[in-house]
Amino acid sequence: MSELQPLEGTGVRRNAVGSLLASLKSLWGILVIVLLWEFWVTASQLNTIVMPRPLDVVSDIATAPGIYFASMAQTLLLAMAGLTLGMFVGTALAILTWLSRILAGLLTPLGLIFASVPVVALIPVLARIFGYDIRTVLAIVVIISFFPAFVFTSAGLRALPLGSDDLFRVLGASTFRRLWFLAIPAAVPEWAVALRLAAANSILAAMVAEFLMGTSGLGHLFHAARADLDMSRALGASAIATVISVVSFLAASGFEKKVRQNWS
Amino acid sequence: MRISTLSPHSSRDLNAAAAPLIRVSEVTKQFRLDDGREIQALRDMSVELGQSEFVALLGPSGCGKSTILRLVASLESPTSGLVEVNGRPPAELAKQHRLGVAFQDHALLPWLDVAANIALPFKVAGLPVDEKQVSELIRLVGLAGFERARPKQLSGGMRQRVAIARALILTPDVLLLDEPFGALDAVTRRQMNIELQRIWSEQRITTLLVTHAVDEALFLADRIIVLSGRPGRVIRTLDVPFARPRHADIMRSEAFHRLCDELTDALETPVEQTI
Amino acid sequence: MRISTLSPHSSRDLNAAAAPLIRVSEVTKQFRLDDGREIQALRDMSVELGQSEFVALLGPSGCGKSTILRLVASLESPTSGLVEVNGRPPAELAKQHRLGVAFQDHALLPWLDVAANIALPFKVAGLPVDEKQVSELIRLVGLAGFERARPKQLSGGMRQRVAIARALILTPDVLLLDEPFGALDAVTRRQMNIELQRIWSEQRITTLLVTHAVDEALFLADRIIVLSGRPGRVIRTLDVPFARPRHADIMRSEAFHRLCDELTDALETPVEQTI
Amino acid sequence: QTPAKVRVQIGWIPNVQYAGEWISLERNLFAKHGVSVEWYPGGPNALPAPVVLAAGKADLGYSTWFPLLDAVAKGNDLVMIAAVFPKNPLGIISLAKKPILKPQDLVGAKVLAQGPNEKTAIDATLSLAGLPVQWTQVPAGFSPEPLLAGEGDGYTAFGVNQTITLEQMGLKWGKDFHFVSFDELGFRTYGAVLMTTRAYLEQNRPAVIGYLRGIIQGWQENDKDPAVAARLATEKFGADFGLELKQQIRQNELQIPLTRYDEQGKLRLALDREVMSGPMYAAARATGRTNLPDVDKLADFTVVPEAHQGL
Amino acid sequence: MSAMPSERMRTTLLGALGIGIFLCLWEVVGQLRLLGLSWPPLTEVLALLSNPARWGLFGRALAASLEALTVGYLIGLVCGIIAATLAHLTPSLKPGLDRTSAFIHAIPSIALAPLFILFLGRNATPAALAALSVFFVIYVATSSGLGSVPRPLQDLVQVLGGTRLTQFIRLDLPAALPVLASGMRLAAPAALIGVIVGEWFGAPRGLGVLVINAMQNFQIPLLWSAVLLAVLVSLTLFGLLGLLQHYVARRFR
Ligand SMILES: Nc1ncnc2c1ncn2[C@@H]1O[C@H](COP(=O)(O)OP(=O)(O)OP(=O)(O)O)[C@@H](O)[C@H]1O
Ligand SMILES: Nc1ncnc2c1ncn2[C@@H]1O[C@H](COP(=O)(O)OP(=O)(O)OP(=O)(O)O)[C@@H](O)[C@H]1O
Ligand SMILES: [Mg+2]
Ligand SMILES: [Mg+2]
Repeated sequence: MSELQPLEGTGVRRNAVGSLLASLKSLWGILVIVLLWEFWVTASQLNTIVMPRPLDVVSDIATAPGIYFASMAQTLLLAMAGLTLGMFVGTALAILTWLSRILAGLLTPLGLIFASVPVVALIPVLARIFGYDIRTVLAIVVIISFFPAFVFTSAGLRALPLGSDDLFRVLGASTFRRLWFLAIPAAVPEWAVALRLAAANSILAAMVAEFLMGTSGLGHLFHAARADLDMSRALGASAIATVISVVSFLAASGFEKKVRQNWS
Repeated sequence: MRISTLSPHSSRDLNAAAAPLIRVSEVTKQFRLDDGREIQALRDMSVELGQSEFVALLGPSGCGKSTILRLVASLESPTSGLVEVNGRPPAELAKQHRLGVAFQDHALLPWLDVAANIALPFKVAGLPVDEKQVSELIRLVGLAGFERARPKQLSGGMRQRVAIARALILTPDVLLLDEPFGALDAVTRRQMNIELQRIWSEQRITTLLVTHAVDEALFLADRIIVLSGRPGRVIRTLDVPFARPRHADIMRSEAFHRLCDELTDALETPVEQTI
Repeated sequence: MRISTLSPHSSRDLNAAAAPLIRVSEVTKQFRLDDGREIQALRDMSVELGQSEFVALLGPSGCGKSTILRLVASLESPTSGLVEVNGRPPAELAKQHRLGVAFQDHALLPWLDVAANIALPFKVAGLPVDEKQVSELIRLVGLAGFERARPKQLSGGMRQRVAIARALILTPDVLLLDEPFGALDAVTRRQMNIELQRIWSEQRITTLLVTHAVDEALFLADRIIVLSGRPGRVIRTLDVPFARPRHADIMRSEAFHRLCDELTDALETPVEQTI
Repeated sequence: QTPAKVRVQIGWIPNVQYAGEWISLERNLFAKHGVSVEWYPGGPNALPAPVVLAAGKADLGYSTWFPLLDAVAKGNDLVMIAAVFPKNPLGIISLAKKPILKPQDLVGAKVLAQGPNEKTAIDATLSLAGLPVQWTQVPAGFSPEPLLAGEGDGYTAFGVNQTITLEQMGLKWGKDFHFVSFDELGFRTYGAVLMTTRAYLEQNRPAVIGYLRGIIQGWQENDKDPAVAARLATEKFGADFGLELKQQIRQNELQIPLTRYDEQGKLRLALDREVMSGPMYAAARATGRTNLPDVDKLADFTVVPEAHQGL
Repeated sequence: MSAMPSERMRTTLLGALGIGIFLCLWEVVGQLRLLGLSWPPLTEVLALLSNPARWGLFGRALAASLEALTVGYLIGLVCGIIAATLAHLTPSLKPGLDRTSAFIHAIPSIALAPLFILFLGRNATPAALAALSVFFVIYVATSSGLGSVPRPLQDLVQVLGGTRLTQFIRLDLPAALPVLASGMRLAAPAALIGVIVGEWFGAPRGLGVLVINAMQNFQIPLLWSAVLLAVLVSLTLFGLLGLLQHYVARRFR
């Protein structure tokens, strides 16, 4: 890793080399992991039913882009819908508990219960309630996303700038206006952290849920491929999930960074 | 809304320019530190402000001036004693959006620009923002051109001026100012004093001003109250004799200088300073 | 460590009490607002401080005084021009723990109590904390009894005094003070002035003081620089003629009052105020 | 002489399905045949035995038969040596009002099926019977409720498991509900196939034989009292899996006939070349597996008889 | 904002009431079979849980899961803090570490678990997956906390000549503690999820093993008992870490 720094200095002159090195700067970790994988599979001569090489996975994706794309679209759509709904419910509940002492008393412990439930343990139960299909997958993603939204928004609604709470009290702000003009804006940075965590998790949660019960999507593709001992395809599905999860995480990170700049 | 009852038992009616609108009576305020020790910020403090009266508080650092303001703003409640505005708990005043406050630490919202920070009281009161008045006040505090700047892009004095503008924007019934001009240079401060004087003369807002500048207190106030060191108690009350409207020239007068010296002497009374 | 080279080309050598230790030369500083507009905080600003010199900066709010301090503290870099300390980039001074700074906004660590906030420079420099010196300084700024209090439990003036004590604790080579006494009442402020004077006389720390009080500047400084409104430029430089050590009595002298008036007039020069 | 250590990956959780192992372990029968057995639990999501074998983390393993075919097709030199269930217990449960008892009943039916394997089985059953592959898959889990609620006509299940759930709910087998296995529908497979790598078999044949002798005797003992192995599974070997004794006893009762190769119940565990190369290969082809190895390469038919001989 | 004792009491009472209502609803839904056989009455689940004959089973499962949880949590916590610190102190490494941690976290656990089973062993897998989840949450929380120091305070330490390390110890770390505490709280359920998924792929015992097998065998009360135990574990940790978070927020903000 350390040899990257001097290289970087000299590479700036040429644009292409420069941008390559710039991306190396952020991608070295992933590169190391992939190289270790390749090296390890080669060295220990593992059969593909145990572990294929990175290239096997890539070539499998290349040979059947249609299958991958259909599954990806399905999972992505579900994850996004669940994320939106979960963030909405979590934020709304956090706001409700902020608004009313009684609701706070009634709902906070329940929110905490839901927030602390190991959701995967609930999959069998939810599957019974919602059915063995995408509705349960959606429910899982909603619960997973609900969790950080509730926790972080609750904290953010109370992380007010110095003296601002006093200010709003002397301005005679109604609870609603205190919420709208103070607490909600103050909570935006923390909310962005929640989004960051939830965005990455939503894809993964959808994948686990599909794995256990779905009939479509990347999790199902993984499950079916594993049943056929087609590990290249199984890992291909995982790789796609990884990529979209990382991309949504990075997009949410960018959003958070922007928010933080404008909020302090 | 501005009915105030005259209490026949009040011993300070003579000092008050009108019936007491704000009454702080026999208030003691204690704070507890982390290590369990009690700090007595105020002891048996009584202050009254009549309708449309302008009172200035002078006193050494840490004597409880900000605490008095916070009591009147209902941000603290007294350990013992009574705080009333118009015979009612002070919180009601705030609820009716009739209170204007400039805090010692400005308390600007970091995510709003200058114009939005100043317009905030409108929004909080649920009123339409009077853009003309906002830009008029921005001009008045000398921040024209900085409407879109955010607090972290302002100098210390500029931030303070935003806080002053925000306190004035709703033409409140009661104005509480905590060293509002502390971060300003003498010239800007003088200008601000004159503007405040003008606004007060027009609107006759009942005002409680904490300041460290004796001349500022004399120029602006009807009555000046000097507090002792902690725990704060009233050690001197002065009715300012200058007629209104006051021109900046009075600051050069003999009487002004004499009163200045008198108050300065009062402030220099040896300080008790127990924790 | 305190070798300073005398530059033969400097046009201000005559003003400097000694060879320039701090050199701000031809500095322009621009900031960009969110809406893309440029603010020129300083234009072609040059200031020099000799070894052990005490210089005070006066100027209207928003003229760039804090910006100059931040440039010398290497917290900002100039848009154009040069800032040097001892002929070297100013960052080195900080690295060697030879800088004492009191910011306009105090910048106390909320999770540390008074004693720990004042002791912080020791810890940052990796030195053992001199407890005796810490409690000596706490006493000196009048906060005995508040060692264990946390910043939010202090009054505005008390916080400011903590910041002053912290700036002095390491007996730095260069002291940068940004309106250190702005939140203090006149009496406390006078006491602090006298203490600072005493400390300076003993240790002869090269000091740059931003203040709004003309009398404070005259009482403390060797040289006073008056800045114009934004963009800040030097409009007047005054070598203070009073011999040291100075007694508080000089503030009552005729000469003192005359210089006061002179500087006040200089400050009142009409202000350009472009953004 | 120290007993040879054999590492066995079982194909499911340690329940009564491995009755032979538990009895043999409990009564030290393996030790008598010169092996010491170390076993690893499987489970719903656990790695199939061929993968564990390929990774070298076990010596013997149980799985269903298609993963073995797939692993061999992918170049693993695995050999099949025995089949515990010559009759695969996987099948379809249906209710009395619309029973599914023959392939024809599947055409146009709505079947509650858990996963891809079950779907493949029904597709292949229909095509083996020369019927149109027309049926609707309704995703389902492990609860028979949707079947009872009429959400499907059939429900893919194990004849030794979900049937018991229905019995416990008070329904009568053959009256209220019916079960037909895929074997009976013409889709022949073995259940719980025992396999190893060819290299291991060549180098450690005595150990493999010893292990087989152990379970043969274990299974023979099991015939005498189904409760013994059930109790061993619930209280000892599968004690961490929350098994229910009553259910396990019933499962054992139901599975014992499936371990018999013929009505006399003699040739336990042995592989049948004719069945494999005939109906089972046909079934495999019907699932779309074309590149099938020679039967004699895939399976070693001599190991079980050799084990039996020494007993 | 000072919470009077009576007010705290009221909140506690309301909280208890909320939970009470929820439990009653559970019982009613179960009794009336509103959600079918899969939703048993609470009393049925409690009866199973309080059956001494089952205590051995639950005890061993609980112990196994708790051990994996503790080990995984601690490893993830330490690694997360170290990685975030490293990224914070050496800005040139930060982009790479950011991506790598996001990447590692983004690998679906269902793909990792089988590999871990093979190459780390069945017993280590639940802990390893828990460690991965915890690592990510802690990494994100710590790095965002370390970057949350107000500008004036940064300036202060800079002019005092603080090295990056002193700035880190004196400023970044205390300022990061509240966010880290939130992260630690958040990481507890995440860790438990890691443990449970890890146990699904062939672990010898644990709550996850009970959950998945009870699900497969339609042992509904057992399934719910295991889920309830998992929720209790999670809730207890969440509550305890909530106290820590509360303390840290008051002390360091
Ligand atoms: N929240 C608090 N907790 C503990 N003590 C407090 C608190 N607020 C104020 N105090 C103490 O009360 C006393 C009075 O404080 P106050 O802020 O009213 O002083 P002040 O007169 O405004 O001083 P200054 O002129 O320095 O602003 C001080 O000693 C201070 O330490
Ligand atoms: N970070 C920044 N971004 C944009 N503008 C800035 C920034 N910092 C300072 N300025 C601008 O630079 C000018 C000078 O600011 P500075 O803080 O130096 O003033 P000052 O002389 O210290 O004023 P005061 O006496 O009010 O503290 C101001 O107009 C301010 O708006
Ligand atoms: Mg105060
Ligand atoms: Mg300034």
